[in-house]
Amino acid sequence: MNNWNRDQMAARVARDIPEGAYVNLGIGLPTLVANHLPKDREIFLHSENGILGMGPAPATGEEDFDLINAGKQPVTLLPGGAYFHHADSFGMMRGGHLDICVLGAFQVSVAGDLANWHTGAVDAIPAVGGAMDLAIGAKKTYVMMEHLTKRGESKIVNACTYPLTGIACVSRIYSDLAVIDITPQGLQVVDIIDGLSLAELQKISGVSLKQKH
Amino acid sequence: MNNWNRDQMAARVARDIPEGAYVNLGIGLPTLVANHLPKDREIFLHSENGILGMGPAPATGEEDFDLINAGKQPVTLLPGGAYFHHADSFGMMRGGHLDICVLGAFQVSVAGDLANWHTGAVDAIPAVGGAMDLAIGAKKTYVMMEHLTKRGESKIVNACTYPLTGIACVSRIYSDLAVIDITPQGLQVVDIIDGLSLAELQKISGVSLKQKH
Amino acid sequence: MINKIVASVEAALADIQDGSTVMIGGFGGAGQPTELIDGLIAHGARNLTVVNNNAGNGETGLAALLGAGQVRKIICSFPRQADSQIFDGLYRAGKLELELVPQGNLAERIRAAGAGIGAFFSPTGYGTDLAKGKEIREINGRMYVLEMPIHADVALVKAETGDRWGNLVYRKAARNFGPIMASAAKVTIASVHSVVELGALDPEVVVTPGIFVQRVVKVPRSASGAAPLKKEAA
Amino acid sequence: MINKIVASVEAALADIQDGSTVMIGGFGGAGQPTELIDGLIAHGARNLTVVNNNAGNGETGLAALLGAGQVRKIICSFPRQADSQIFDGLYRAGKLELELVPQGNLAERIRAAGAGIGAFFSPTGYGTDLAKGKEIREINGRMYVLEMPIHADVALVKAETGDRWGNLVYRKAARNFGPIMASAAKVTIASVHSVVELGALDPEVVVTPGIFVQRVVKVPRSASGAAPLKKEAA
Repeated sequence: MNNWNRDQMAARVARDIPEGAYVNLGIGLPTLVANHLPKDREIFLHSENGILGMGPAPATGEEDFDLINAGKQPVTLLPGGAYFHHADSFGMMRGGHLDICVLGAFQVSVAGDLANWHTGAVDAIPAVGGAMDLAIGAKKTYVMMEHLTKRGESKIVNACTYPLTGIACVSRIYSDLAVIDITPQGLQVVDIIDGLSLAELQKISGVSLKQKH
Repeated sequence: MNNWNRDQMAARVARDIPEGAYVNLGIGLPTLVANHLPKDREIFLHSENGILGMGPAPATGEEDFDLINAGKQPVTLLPGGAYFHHADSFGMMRGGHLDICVLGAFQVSVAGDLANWHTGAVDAIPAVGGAMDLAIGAKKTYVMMEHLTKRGESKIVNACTYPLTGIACVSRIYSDLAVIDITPQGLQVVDIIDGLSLAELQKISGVSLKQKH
Repeated sequence: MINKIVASVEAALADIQDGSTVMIGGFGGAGQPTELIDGLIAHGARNLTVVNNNAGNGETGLAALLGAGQVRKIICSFPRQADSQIFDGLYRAGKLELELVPQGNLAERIRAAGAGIGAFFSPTGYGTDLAKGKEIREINGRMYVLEMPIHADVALVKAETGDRWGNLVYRKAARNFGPIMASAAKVTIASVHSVVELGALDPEVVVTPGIFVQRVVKVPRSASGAAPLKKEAA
Repeated sequence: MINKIVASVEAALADIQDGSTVMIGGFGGAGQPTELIDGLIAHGARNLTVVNNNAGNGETGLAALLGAGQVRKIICSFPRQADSQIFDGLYRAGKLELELVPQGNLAERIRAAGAGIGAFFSPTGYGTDLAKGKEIREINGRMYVLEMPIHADVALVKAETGDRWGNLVYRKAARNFGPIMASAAKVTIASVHSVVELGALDPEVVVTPGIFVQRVVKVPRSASGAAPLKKEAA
């Protein structure tokens, strides 16, 4: 079996973003999704720091220190984009105007609880940024993450042990092994890598899974 | 004794508005104050419908239907003025950013309660507009009104009988007979028309008055 | 390609349902989307709840919508005016429910809906009849009233210029309720006097980003634009 | 004549008191008023509470202010970064109090202060450690957390262009916290790269009206303006 690599995961997410969607891509892995958005679809990228219609990274030497994304990397603005202040930007998010938000995660529970901001380690310095606003703001929150921790533990859990970012907010998980919907009827596997069975995926995951019909 | 006329009242209010003040002039009598602002002072007029730096009425034929004041009369914008939306405009008011608001009134109580939006008549159709926001928003709320009703009753009262607009919000009254501060120590007469004594004013007013020192 | 420009007012309004809550921009005549209101009258949707600062002036625009008997309830701050006779008549006859809201609370409740705020404490109206029955609270020595957001199914707003992504700019004080209403409705329909190419609007000056706008329809300026004051603007 | 233009950073900051709450604009490097922060370090005010999205990067700007021991408490959303070593050291040593706030609640709390809102219910953070001890409420089937406004004595913001009435426009995403912080402070001091005559700023595009700004000081663009990314912007 071959796990999807990061670009394959990003492409898989990108495939599911429809034309006209307003989308926020979280810091880290989700940022890659921007590189895979179908060129024939107009999709509107929102950045928490007051940008709608965010474009790709600028050419070397063209970077503008006043035009950065949430990860503080230089970006561009598409024709038709707009700037606004922080309260308006988070109002946009909190008010349910974004169609999709894609976030990384430490853990996602079967109920859709998300833990992605803090390991809870006693000596760790916490930092939350926009994670909690993003988790609960969009119409759909997707998580994009490795299926297992480096120690081989499932990041899909019955109940999060890490501090929560949001409750019952995740609707879909894109991992390197599968695409899984979180539904009131439990986890439903939408897609799975070649060579891996549902039974094997369930064993790895340690949570109850069903095939989506 | 000669009561101050409307223009004299307006001039008296205008005299007390310092350079650099941000001011909202309510509909009706207070609107006249704009005509009397000293030409050598820069004073910023706010209009609730999203204007700061409002100028005088335009020349005939120059009226612009998109540039009106709270009373829906055509106005102009001074160089340095700005437009903004209604939530920002009332945030400006409610957030205490205006220095002075001048309002008309049916009644003002000795505690500074204001009644200016509704007579309370059973068959009257109510309309409040921005009155309640204006009453409590500015750093100082001044009332400008005839001292007596048409039936000769004092509009300065121990307790308002008309429905309230705001509680303990008026700091000064400019009437056609006197200028009166509302203080924690009671009403203090700042100015009075020629030929009227404090005793006479108190008798007319039906409330306790002291000379301001 | 996303193109929010709609060919006609009729097409823009076609799916409005009976019983909808409809926000209508404008402060008196400035920013009133006259063509969209006329379109709503032609459409005929009934049992509407309308949110507007006023309750119609004269016999046209919002007044005509009320007069057509399409409105069940109006949420506004300043219904009574010298020329609000249509509202007055319906209200006195008990045919129109009125929710009277101080103007700043009206604006903030609309803004709260757009920004996902569950409720907020406002100092405006404390101790008055308009706060009766509402929760009050003392915060840092000042009294506040709890106010709830006002959401809408549809917002009808008048802007000056738009593009195919739905970005809008307004004109002078006609901006008023437009930007906040656009944010508070499921479907926002904007009339504009000018449609420009994508990128023609400076991203620094876009007032309503397209995310808040579902449909844009161009209307001629003559019918509703800036002009010497008309009788109905009094 | 009102003229809010001040000749120097030093003069603009002169009356800042020990113990003040100081809002500082910026998201990372964009919109960070570097010259005003340097001025505050030179001024030497101590025991400050600082409100910023971050807690300093590298060894300059806000990081240097922390390093100078002038800050007692910081209210921010994202202190921990690869180059937040000065904050990290002070925090671990117990020399700096941290109030960690989700970024949207931070922005809305600042906006609430500017807009005279007593408190508001936000859905953000419900059920998390950052809502511990806060009042919660179910409204229309959704859970919310009561959040309080954040007021400041002073706001230091970076804008692009200003005039003598204090009107401001910003540049691109450097706008971020500037407009809301300007509204939430008793005294707002803005650095600009350009001062223009009154009336030169289009009234349709003024982002921060002068009512929110007490002092404007011009600083050269080279020191803080848009440029190829610098190391501290990572």
